[in-house]
Amino acid sequence: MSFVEYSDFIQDGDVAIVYLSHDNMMPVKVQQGAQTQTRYGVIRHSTDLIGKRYGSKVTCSKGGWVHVLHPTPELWTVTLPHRTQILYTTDIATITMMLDLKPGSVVCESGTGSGSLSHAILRTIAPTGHLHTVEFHQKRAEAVAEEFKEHRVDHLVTVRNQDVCKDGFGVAGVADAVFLDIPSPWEAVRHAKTAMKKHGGRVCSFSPCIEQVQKTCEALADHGFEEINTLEILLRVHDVRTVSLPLPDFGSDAPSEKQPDSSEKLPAPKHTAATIKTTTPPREIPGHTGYLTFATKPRT
Amino acid sequence: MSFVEYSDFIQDGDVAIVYLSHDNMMPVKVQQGAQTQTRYGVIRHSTDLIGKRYGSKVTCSKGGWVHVLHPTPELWTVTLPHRTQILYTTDIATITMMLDLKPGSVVCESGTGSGSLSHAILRTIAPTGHLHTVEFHQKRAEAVAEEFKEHRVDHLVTVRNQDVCKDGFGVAGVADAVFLDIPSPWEAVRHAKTAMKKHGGRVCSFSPCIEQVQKTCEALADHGFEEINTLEILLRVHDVRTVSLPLPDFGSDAPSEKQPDSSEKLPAPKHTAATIKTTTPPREIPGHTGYLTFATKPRT
Amino acid sequence: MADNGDEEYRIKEGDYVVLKRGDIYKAVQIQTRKKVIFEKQWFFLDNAVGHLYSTTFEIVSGGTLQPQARKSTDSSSDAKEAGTDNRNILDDGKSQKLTRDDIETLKEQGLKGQEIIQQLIDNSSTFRDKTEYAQDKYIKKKKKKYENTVTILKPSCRILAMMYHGREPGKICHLRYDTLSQMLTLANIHAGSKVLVFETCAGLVLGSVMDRMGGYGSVIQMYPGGGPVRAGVESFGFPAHFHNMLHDFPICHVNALLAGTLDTTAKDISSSDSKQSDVAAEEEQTQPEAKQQDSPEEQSMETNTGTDDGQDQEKEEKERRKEAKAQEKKVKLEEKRKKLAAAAALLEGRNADGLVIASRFHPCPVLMSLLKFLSPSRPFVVYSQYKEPLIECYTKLREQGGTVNLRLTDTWLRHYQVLPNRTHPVLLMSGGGGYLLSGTTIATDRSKPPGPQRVEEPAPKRPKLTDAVV
Amino acid sequence: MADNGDEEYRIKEGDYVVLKRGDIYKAVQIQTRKKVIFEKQWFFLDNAVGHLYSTTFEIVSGGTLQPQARKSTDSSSDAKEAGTDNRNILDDGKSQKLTRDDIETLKEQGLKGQEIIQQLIDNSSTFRDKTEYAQDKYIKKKKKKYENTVTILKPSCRILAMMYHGREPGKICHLRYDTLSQMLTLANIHAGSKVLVFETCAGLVLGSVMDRMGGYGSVIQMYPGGGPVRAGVESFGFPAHFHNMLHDFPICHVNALLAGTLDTTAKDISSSDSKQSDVAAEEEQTQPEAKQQDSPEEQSMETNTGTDDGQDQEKEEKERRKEAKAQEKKVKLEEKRKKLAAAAALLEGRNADGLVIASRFHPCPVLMSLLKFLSPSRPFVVYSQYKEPLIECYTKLREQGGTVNLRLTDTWLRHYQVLPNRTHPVLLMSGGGGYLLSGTTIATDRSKPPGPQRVEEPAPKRPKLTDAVV
Repeated sequence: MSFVEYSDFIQDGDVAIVYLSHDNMMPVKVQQGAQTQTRYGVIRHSTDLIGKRYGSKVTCSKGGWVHVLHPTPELWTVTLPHRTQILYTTDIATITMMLDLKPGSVVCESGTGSGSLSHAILRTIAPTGHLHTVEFHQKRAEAVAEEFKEHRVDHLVTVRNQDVCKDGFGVAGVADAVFLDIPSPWEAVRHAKTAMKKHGGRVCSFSPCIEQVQKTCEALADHGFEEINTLEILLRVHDVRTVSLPLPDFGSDAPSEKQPDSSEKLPAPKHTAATIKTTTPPREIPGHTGYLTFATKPRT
Repeated sequence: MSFVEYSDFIQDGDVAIVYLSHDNMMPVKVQQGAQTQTRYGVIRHSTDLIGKRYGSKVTCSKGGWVHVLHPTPELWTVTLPHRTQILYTTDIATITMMLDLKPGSVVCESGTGSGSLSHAILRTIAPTGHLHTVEFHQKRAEAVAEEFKEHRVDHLVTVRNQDVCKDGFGVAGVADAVFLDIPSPWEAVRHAKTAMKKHGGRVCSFSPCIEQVQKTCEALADHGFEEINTLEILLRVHDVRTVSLPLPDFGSDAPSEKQPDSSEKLPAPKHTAATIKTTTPPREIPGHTGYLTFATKPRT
Repeated sequence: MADNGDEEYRIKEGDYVVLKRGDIYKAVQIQTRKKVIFEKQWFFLDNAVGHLYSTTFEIVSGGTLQPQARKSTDSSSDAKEAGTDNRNILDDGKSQKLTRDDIETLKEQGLKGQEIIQQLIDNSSTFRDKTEYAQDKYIKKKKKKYENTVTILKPSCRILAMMYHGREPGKICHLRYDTLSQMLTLANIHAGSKVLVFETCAGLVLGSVMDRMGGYGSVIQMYPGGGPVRAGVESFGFPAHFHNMLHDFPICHVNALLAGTLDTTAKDISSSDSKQSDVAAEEEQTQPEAKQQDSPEEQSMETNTGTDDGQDQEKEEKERRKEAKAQEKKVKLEEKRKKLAAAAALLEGRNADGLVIASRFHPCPVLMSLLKFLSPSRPFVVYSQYKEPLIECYTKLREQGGTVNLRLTDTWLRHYQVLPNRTHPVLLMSGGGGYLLSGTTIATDRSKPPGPQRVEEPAPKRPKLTDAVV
Repeated sequence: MADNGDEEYRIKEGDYVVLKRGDIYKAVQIQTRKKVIFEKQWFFLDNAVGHLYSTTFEIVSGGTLQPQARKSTDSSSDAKEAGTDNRNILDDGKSQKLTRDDIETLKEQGLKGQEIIQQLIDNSSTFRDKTEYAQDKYIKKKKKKYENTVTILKPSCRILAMMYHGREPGKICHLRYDTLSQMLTLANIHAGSKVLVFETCAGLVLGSVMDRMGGYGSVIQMYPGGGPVRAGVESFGFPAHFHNMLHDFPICHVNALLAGTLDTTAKDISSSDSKQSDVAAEEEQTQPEAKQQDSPEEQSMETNTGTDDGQDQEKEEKERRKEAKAQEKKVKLEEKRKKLAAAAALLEGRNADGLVIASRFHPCPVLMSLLKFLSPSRPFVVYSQYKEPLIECYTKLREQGGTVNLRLTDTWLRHYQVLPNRTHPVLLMSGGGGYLLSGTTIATDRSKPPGPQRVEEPAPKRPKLTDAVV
């Protein structure tokens, strides 16, 4: 197992995703002799996981069962330990395409946060690219570096614990793309430019507030970035449902001379409801994650 | 006919809406002896319109036919002569409810513009309410006053030609609700407050740009308005379509020993396409009209 | 507080009012010594009487209301200063310096909810570093726990629509307030017209239509099952004369009325809508099954049982009571009959000015039946929580003719937070507000059967090859 | 311009490039003396060779390209100063002071498009008073008429996806670029994996998958009808070795492959996919009918006709040519057979790592068939322009089991104008980007028939009484 390469079988030391249900999954570090508690009972790693095929059904001690899935950046995003607010797959997918990421891309990122985007970047730029990620907070930088090791992607990434606004990304002239998710992205724009290849590349800044976007767009323009474009993307989930719509009874069009007890003789209505397949949205949905501002650094 | 009262029959002097198709309607001033040219030919008012029932089919000179509809504020909105950008029904409906408008409400509005919202307000506050509408531009003020007369709602409205930011609404302590659609709404907030009833009421400002909203919210808070709430509403139209989805041919699972000419003996595929009813959105839709900021004026 | 001409703005005994805290609303009636439960707190509204509407009250000991000095209830949110990201937060569980005991002490010192929350914020070492989203969540949680104010509002269509949508969307078929606003506008609801309403939205839609008609004109509620549901109408607190414009008609007589076979002089004509109380009908309304349709039968069964034998005196007594009741019933039935006859008379002209449908029933048969009561050139609007049934309505209408301007729509509603340097769309939004089909009736040549119509609503301007046009 | 190490960034003869003007893109190949038509202007790309990618060129007389001095092409929009409303505008038709003749004179003076537009703006008495929306429309109209620059870009997945969506959405089943980006991510496309692609999107989806795999791993294009369609793949301008990872397999052999009855040694095995050129296949693809399915028969008919008699010499000549052709055909068929065998071998293991479907076909049978080729614990994603077919896929998958994490989604994409005091969402937006169904395969017990599954995906947290859960 690695986050950039599929395996067929679960091995000691892997990180696997235990799927309990659609909205209940958890990551598990597979260790000979270890156990994991779930609401369906205990999973014994040695007998229940190691050597089994990814995707297998595992019966827990209480008789309930789960599926053990191969980790992907997308499953990681919905199961990772939150040390900060994180980017979700809808934004990540857009960022990945709009930054022109592909195998071999060199990317700079700040802040690393909980590493949600980092894993998706690493998946896309492997096996020949590199990620330089800068995290202001020391504990978080250490935690994410440890995760990269466990996920066997540490050869593709350099974690730096510094203030990107003051100290930049620690590299110059190497990046094809830069991603900013920090409170004052406009302060890091010049560092983004420095980090990028002379030939040019793409930059993205994620900000929740429009004022941040305004300042960032101004800074990008001031530093000669082009094709500055701000967008927002929202996911809409459609829950598939079968619903039953009762049919109204408009009565008979015969004269109404029936006696009270005649009602018993009325034929039963033919249909009383129609069944349809439809979708419904969840009652509340995320209405905003952040604005994504993209720009192109021209040749300099 | 009046914009606040239905009639059954078309009369001389009415304004009727000629419906050619879903996206092709036109308002017509009905006049004994007059004619109206359409792409289906001429409509002769005396014979084709006057005395006919609203909703009737009228056959034009070229043999094509149209329907003649009773005017409503909503039909007026899609047929009126544009002297400015106008408010559309989706925003209008929201404004009407969020301003608590109903028969008897006294409303102040600025700018009047092309009168799209004004007609909808008048419909709702009739027969006992009043609209004070202020338009900066003289020609436009005159044109809209003329329309109000033609639409037989002039007894419900006072049009003032002045600068609302400098001169206010020309009334004090009378309004239940105030609506602003001007470039600098924050400059009119104090006038809105003056125009409103001592007891309080509701105010709405429509602005396309977020900076206008920010300044307006600040001004509203500064003037003691409460429950300040900004929202945006977008219409989505779903065009009903029947589409045909071809079914793929995965071939036979029998050993492929057939000779080239044996292909002629193959039975015809059972289905080649599935037909479904669905809806599609128009390719492009309005992505923004403006932000609506609502607030409550408390008792003062 | 002692102003002249304020009478209509003062809270009176018996008034229908709306309680508000934050975004939470609840409609209640002002009744003496009546305990009210709102947001898990109970109190009495007695003290509110005589105060102006929109007054905010503090709930003090014994559930008494005490008017608050004017000025903003959300200062705690004004005091916020968000960290924009939470890069400096470590979850060590030690961020709150106040202990449970500290808080109890604050309470004993008489600190009010809002002050306690501010104390909690001030004593949280991480609050300022939290992202705004996290801050909001924190304040909301604490507010729920410690705040104890309530504002009393005069009800309005806006407030009640927001209340139902927030509290009990299931009761109003998930009709969102902005969708309701579209309906009232698209149906051109206004004073002096004659409007048909078919709804199973607790009376909210009916009440909103009445509100927009201001007591002028007539509204005919077409109702399914045992009786018209109008709990929501009461909450509007309409003046008495508004009820003069309200009529009702049971849909089980619609076919007979359309066929011209409805005899409103028949004795048992209203048997299908007697007895069952609104409350019972409303309770059933939250059930997905179409049980209501059966209830008339069940009831007549009930009234035919019992009364076999017993002790003599009791029997006589019973007999007398029974007769009185029967008499009473007769009078009531006669009233019902008259009402029905009046409603039938309103409908018979088939000249209604508007039609509004919003129900848990399949909208297609409802629309096809009730459209027949409209004059030509009049708007109608149908709400459904789901798109598919409206596609069916659209298709049927296009086949049948008699309408133009058909449009299937929904709206997308977004609220904004507008604050210096913190402006953005609200982080949670409603998933959907339901769908509307609207259109306008036209005159049909009733002598001829409705033939295939000219396709008047053209294909999209650039038709795509893969889209077969209807 | 004369830098070292720049070679890979220079435009070369034969390169696939993308022309850009404003939001308009067009993919072309650099060919000597080849006339290119873009936005109703024609020119030659010869002069672009040797220049750096992203250079903007002016189109001068004779359709020659002349590199422009660096610096912003949209200064005219910077110079804007919107009136926010157009309250001072009167439509008197006299607002433009420049006459047609004036403009011709300007052109003769050698003014470039952008300068002419600025002149037009400066001479419009109403421009400054127009609302921004009206200003934008004005500038766009004038730009289209007078501007004559073109930027030459290196293609990327992003650019091509935006190009197809803007220019020819019908060719890519209206797949919006952000939807494509979701597909690539949800399917976990990355270097080194084995991915199945079924698409009728002109090769855009296939090319995007290849782009994300960087030449590592294998992509098997499952294709319907006469031959795989890949016009869009060429536009990516991949290095030659990328094509080594690309395999294709005609879906008409899928059932046989699954049944284990496909004999890849059979002579005529590839008859169904020979001859028909990609171009022809692509042309058919824009037709809604499923004609392609018939083409194999039609073709074998053709090859059996003719060759009856004729003049002797000619006959011989013909015979020889025919034989040569037959020989050629044989070789080609043998190649095809080998390719097919290779693709079949890749599929037979049923251990693919990902599945991406985006076609005009009904997705349900496609998905149900092709899912069988995936390993357990692998993602799949299906695109459809319509929601209904994906509801059907969802329902089938839930009945059948073998997948988890099913989600039916779409995305809502909004662009913003960010300018001082004029920030707002762009006034026009895309109506819809299509729908996606995504999920993950799980291991199924193949010995037992797939029985009814435990309902694993729970109902919404607060189930509504009116919603019967599937």
